[in-house]
Amino acid sequence: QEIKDITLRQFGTGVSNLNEVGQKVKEDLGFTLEMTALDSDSVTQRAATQPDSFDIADIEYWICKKVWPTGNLQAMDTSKIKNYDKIVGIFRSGKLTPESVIAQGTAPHSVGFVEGPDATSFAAEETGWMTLIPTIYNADTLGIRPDLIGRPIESWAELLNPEFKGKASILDISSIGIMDMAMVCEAMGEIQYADKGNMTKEEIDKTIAIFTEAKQNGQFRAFWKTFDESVNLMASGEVVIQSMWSPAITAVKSRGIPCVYQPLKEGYRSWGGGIGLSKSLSGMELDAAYEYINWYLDGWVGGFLMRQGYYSAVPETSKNYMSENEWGYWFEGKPATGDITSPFGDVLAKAGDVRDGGSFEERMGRVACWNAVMDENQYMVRKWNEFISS
Amino acid sequence: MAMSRHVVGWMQAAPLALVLAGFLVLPVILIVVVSFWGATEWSIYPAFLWDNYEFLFSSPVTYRVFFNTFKYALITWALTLGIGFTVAYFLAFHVRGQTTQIALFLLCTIPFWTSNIIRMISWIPFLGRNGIANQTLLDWGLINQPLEWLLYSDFSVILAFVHLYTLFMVVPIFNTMMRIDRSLLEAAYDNGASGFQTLWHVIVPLTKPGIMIGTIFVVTLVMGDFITVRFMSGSQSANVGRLISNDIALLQYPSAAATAVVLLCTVLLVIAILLRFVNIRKEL
Amino acid sequence: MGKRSTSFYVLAGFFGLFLLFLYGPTITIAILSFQGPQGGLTFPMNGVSLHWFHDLFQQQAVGDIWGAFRRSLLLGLMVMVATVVVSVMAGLAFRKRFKGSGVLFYLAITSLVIPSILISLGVGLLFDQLGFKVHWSTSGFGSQLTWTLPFGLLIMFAVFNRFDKSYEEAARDQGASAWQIIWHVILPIIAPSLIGVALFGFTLSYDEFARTLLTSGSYNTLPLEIYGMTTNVTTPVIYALGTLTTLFSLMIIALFLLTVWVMGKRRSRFGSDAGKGV
Amino acid sequence: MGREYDLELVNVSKSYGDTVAVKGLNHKFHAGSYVCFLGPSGCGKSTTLRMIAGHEDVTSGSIVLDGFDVSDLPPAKRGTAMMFQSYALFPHLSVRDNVAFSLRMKGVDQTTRHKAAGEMLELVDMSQYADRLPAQLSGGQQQRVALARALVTKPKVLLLDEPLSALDPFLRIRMRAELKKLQRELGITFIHVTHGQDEALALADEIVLMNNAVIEQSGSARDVFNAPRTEFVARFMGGHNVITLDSGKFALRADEVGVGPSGMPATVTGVEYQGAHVALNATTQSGEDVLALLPEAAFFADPKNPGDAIALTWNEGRLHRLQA
Amino acid sequence: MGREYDLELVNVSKSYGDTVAVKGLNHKFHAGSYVCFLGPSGCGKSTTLRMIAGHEDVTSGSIVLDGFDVSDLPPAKRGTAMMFQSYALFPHLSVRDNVAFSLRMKGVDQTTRHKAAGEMLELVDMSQYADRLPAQLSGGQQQRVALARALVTKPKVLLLDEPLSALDPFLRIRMRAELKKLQRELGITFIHVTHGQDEALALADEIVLMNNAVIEQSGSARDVFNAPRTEFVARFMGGHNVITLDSGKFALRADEVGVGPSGMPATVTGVEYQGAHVALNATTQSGEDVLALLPEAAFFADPKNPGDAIALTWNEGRLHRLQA
Ligand SMILES: Nc1ncnc2c1ncn2[C@@H]1O[C@H](COP(=O)(O)OP(=O)(O)OP(=O)(O)O)[C@@H](O)[C@H]1O
Ligand SMILES: Nc1ncnc2c1ncn2[C@@H]1O[C@H](COP(=O)(O)OP(=O)(O)OP(=O)(O)O)[C@@H](O)[C@H]1O
Ligand SMILES: NCCCCNCCCN
Ligand SMILES: [Mg+2]
Ligand SMILES: [Mg+2]
Repeated sequence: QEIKDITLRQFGTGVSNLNEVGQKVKEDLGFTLEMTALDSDSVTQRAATQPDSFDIADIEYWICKKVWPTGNLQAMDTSKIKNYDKIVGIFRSGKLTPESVIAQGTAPHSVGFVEGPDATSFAAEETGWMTLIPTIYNADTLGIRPDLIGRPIESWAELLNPEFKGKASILDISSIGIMDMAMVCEAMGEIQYADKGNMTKEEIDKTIAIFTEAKQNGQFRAFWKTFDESVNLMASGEVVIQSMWSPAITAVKSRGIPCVYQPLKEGYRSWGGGIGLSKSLSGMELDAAYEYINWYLDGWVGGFLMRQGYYSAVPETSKNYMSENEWGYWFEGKPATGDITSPFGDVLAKAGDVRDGGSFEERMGRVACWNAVMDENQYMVRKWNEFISS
Repeated sequence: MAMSRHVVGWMQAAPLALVLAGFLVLPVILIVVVSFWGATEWSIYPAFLWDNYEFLFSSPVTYRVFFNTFKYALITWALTLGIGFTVAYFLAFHVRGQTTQIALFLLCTIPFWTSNIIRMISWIPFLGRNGIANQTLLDWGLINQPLEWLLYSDFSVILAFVHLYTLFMVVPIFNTMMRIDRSLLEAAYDNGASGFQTLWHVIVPLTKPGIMIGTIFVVTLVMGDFITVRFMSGSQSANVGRLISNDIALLQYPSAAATAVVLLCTVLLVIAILLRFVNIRKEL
Repeated sequence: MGKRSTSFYVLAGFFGLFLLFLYGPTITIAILSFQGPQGGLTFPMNGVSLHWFHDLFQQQAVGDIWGAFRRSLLLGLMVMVATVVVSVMAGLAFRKRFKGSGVLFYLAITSLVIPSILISLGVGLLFDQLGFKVHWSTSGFGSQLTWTLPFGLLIMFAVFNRFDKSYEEAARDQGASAWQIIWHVILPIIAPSLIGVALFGFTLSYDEFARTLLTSGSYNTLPLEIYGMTTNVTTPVIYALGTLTTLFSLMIIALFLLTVWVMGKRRSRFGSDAGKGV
Repeated sequence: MGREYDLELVNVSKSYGDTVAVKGLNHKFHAGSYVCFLGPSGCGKSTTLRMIAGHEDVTSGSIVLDGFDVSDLPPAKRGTAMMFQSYALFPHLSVRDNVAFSLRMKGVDQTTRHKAAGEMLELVDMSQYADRLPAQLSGGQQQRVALARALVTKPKVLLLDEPLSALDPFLRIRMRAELKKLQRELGITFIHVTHGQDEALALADEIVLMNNAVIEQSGSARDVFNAPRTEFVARFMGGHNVITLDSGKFALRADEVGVGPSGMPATVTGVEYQGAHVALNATTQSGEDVLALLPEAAFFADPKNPGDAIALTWNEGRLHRLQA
Repeated sequence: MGREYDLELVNVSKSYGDTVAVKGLNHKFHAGSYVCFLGPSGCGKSTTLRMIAGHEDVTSGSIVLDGFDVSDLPPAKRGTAMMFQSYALFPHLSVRDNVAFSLRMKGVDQTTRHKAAGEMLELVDMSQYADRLPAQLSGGQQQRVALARALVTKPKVLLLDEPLSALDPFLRIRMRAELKKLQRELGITFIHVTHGQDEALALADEIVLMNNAVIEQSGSARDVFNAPRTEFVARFMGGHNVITLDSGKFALRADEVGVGPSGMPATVTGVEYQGAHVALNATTQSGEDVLALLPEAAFFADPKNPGDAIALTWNEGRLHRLQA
């Protein structure tokens, strides 16, 4: 069997399952990477229930927490990862800088390692066996339409402000949405959580109750499940304030519609994604997969993703694939010195523009919580379902 | 005749029976079984639990959602019946010449051949806050605020249902009407019946089978839907189908199965009642 | 019957509005699919171009439209053939009462009215529990058949309700065996209806969403892909796709009508004395 | 019986696009008479009847009933009632409700209309079937109900389009006697469309024979049968031979043709037994077919077979000259 | 014509559940004869024919053709062929292919079967229509094709179920002459089901009159007409009166009844003109209906109207005693 005959099947959300990556893999590595893009729920579902349908899972860390115990994934030997040492601290020790406080929720490092190749439970610190190789991450906050709001927004609590009745939205992905809700409830002073990332049943009930009431009062225009839905809602003016992902805001802006990624005083809700390998992968395919991972961390993809507004797990290598202007704008929070364009050619910012939220450290340093899978997750999911259906 | 008609019958019906056994009966049995199972975050395990039903029947949301489901079914039924009957009536009794009749009928069916999802999303640019409808109304000065309820509301859900399913009413009603002996209408006319009297005393009673068949289609399609409600309400409303699909999305199969069992019983009950009024096999 | 009554004009007006309602959205997206390269998903139009049709044939950022199209086409053809064959056989079976025919009939009705998501869920679960892989060509195929077969069967009922049994007796009288009767008499006579069943089977499959949702496995069919696009695409390319799918459906209908028309023409070649008292 | 002429067609025409179904019909129908429209398929009989009933507009001309032009009135206002070929009974209504239908449409209350329906059913001897649905009746019974339904409106003219054609021959003969009897009793005009000449002969006070959208001949049954105006009439009425002699074409009744020792030489081509008579077909030397209706006894006294040479005889006085 | 008796029904019965459609039929059909089955609707004619054809199993009894019991053979193996009421021509096949169908089923090659079909079409005079589809033919043409298709199998017995009922009256008479001619030429047995007694009289060498699932009477057309065995036969054949005298019931031909100065007193109830004759209905004092078929000339010499008192006369020798 030759390398060019190898096909690896990867699936994930539309965020990173981009066909350009597959093309580039074919060019650089010679084998075929088939990409399937799904929404978050379908991703979880497939990772958990259809281990034969993929070779590489491009999933989020909180999904990993659900999926790893199924045994559908295999641990990866960090010694085979060339750039392992250059991966940012968040994914290894949990700390961006040695003095950082670890945020609440399912922090990536807490589900990033296992004791050995066959272990089913997570290890507390780096072990040399990784569950997911981190690829992409970001800090989320509320996105707003400044033109339609016309005043500063400073707190998560604004999401439930009756002023925005019928013009607010949150996302319908329970593990992420519940964290947004918690940020809002805490900011409103309604609930003090011991640990937002691991709520008690009472906390869940109370949180959901507050949002159910708001929903019934017509606070929300719509819920969204994917990146692009949030873009469409915002761009069409159906919604003026909603929890949103950074590149989605970029996408709205690229259409010439004002949209701000609004840093808030309570901090960000963060998320991280990585790629995991199917248990059934072995032999040449497994080798190819490692080759792919190494290539992934080598910078081209990092640059490609960073130029859309995400962060790369190995920023240093990505820098090689970005211009100084781009690196300054996207990573360092500096004013652009010329047009900033997306990898697809859309102009996202002009000279002098500064990225909302500032530099990498400013953003990732102010993470209040991570998307989470809590102990009472099943209960939370049911309540979430009720909320959506109410 | 060597083989009995029972054997021959089963040999000919075997493929159908096999498909239905494998893809209808077994799955439904499994759904019933699984509705008693337990679930973890990522998997399901055999058990015999009443939990799923308990949770279902103890949640006020369940009742609200079932109510919503019936509400959608009833309103959509009434509208599709009104529109479908009128359209079929026009085609069958007011359009002259079979060629024109068939041509106009085909014209009605063409949108049916387009993807449902695309037909559904086409409403969004039309109904949105800045959509054509609102723009037009604003331009005409009929309103000075965009109408919010045009999109992401019960209105838009029902609009989409009516748009998607009216044809399922038109077809069987038209079919039945075309089989009404025209001389009955002349006889009614001859007996002094006005157009409306003919409609009410002759056409409507004779069209009942078609109405029933159309009703069965529309009611089941609406009751089983989950995607239209999600799209058109912006996830703001729910029917039973969505309850199930949300559960499925969150890997809560036993809970989804329990809801599905209840939905199935409801739908079958409704259909069983409707079938008492019409002999489908004879009316085709 | 000479002059049109007022009610005719009222009803004609209603019918016109109904058509507008039916076609309005489709026309809206057809127009929007000609947006300029900078255009968005909503009005106003930002220029006029074929950009998005062109774009449709380029690789998209995510997904694989044409792969999905090929799969849907193939699946549609598979379902079409299966629907025709199985419905005809079952239709033949149901012409005589056999033990259990009532149960089977009501199963078919159940299959028609059962909410699609139950099939999706049930078949997904079944394959999972049996350790089979779901795939559009196996579980997806079977699930779609639960929807197309009852339709096919009902059409066959309608066909056989109108089928004159004396054709068969005549054939038997002429020495045709049971097979020869089916092959040389029944099938040719009901052929036009079979084309109808085939067309119906194909399009029901080609557009099926709910029953395929959880049963198609790794590869999307076109409706699933379109569904995916509605959540992953922010450009009018999806409208271009919608417009093209509509045109594709229309093409199939046109082809069908053309076939029927040509067949009719061919037959009338020799003139007719029908209805004349000779 | 009031006025002398009850119903009159004045230059009535009907076209469907290019087809002229009825061309300039003029006719007066004697009040209280039984009129049969007779003619080959497609000659315009039904169209004429339907124009009288008001189910078809006249393209030109007028229909005058009792001195009023009713051409533009709706069917129920004309004083006519129609009985349809396949009866057109409302399948969802009982016999009683079928008969009472027109009264219900007028808003007559239930007791009154049931009483009226009961009387009509009595008239047609169907009282005991009042609660049945039409599908539960035989053809003859259905016909009586249809009659009752038409008569309940007290029409001046009853229009019947091939009322007997759906019945078997046995019943047909019985029902035609009943129709005739009923018409006598009611004293109203019946206009009955048929394409059976025996039916027309048996029933009609007046026969209107149509051909090609026009009236070919009209008159009493006997006049039409005995004095056909044209070859078409002679042939269509049956029982006639058309014989070409040097002096023109003549009609000759088949029962006036005998087989004798001498006469016109001919060859037997067919023999049909008809009960009281035997129909003998023969071809003359000039190639004309001649039909002789011979009394059974006479024939079997000297039977002939196809191929036999015979001589045909007739009384010259019985030849009837044809105009076309 | 080989054996004396060609086709024999031996105690043939047929039941559908509780309904007995045919009860213990015994009959021998004379080879090469034209047989008509006659009887009221539902009496079992079609069932009998279909049992002979093999389209219906016999419940008990045997069907013997040429000495062989064919009761269990499939239709095509029996030496019979059937012509269906609505012809049942295969709508998707050309006239030629319809006629050649049975040969094709047997695997005969195309040239041979087209030749055979061509000959048959020649026989029924339809050669020029060989390429048409059945829908492009008129009723009469379709019938000939159906005949050709049935005859191409060279049957010993041709079975026809109401072959003429779909035709209009004009065409019916023409086609019945053609049927008779064809049967003469071919010399095979025709068994023809009808419920028109005129048709049976005109065609049949032998009439088999059924009633209530049994054969009521059979014999030559003339025998049945002139010597009805029972009241039912007399009434069903038509043209007869049934008169009750002290010595029993008698049949009397209607054309044997006259109106005279003295005789049985009666009241005229109806007058039907029938062309050459006038049918005069009268009721005797005992309430019996009597039909007198009077020659037209005689009637109109002294016309009667309903209500007139008359005296009916007949020749005592013409009374025919009935058995039931
Ligand atoms: N609705 C119509 N449209 C067009 N042509 C018609 C229509 N109705 C009748 N015709 C034509 O008008 C002519 C007369 O038809 P009509 O029905 O009056 O004949 P008919 O004498 O009643 O014949 P039949 O004995 O077959 O009933 C025919 O040529 C027929 O084809
Ligand atoms: N398939 C059947 N099932 C049940 N009963 C039947 C069936 N076919 C015929 N019969 C019954 O058998 C009896 C004889 O029917 P058959 O068709 O032989 O009558 P027929 O003499 O041909 O009448 P017609 O003149 O109306 O055609 C009738 O009572 C009929 O209802
Ligand atoms: N496009 C082919 C026919 C569409 C039928 N749609 C009905 C879908 C109901 N689920
Ligand atoms: Mg007519
Ligand atoms: Mg019969």
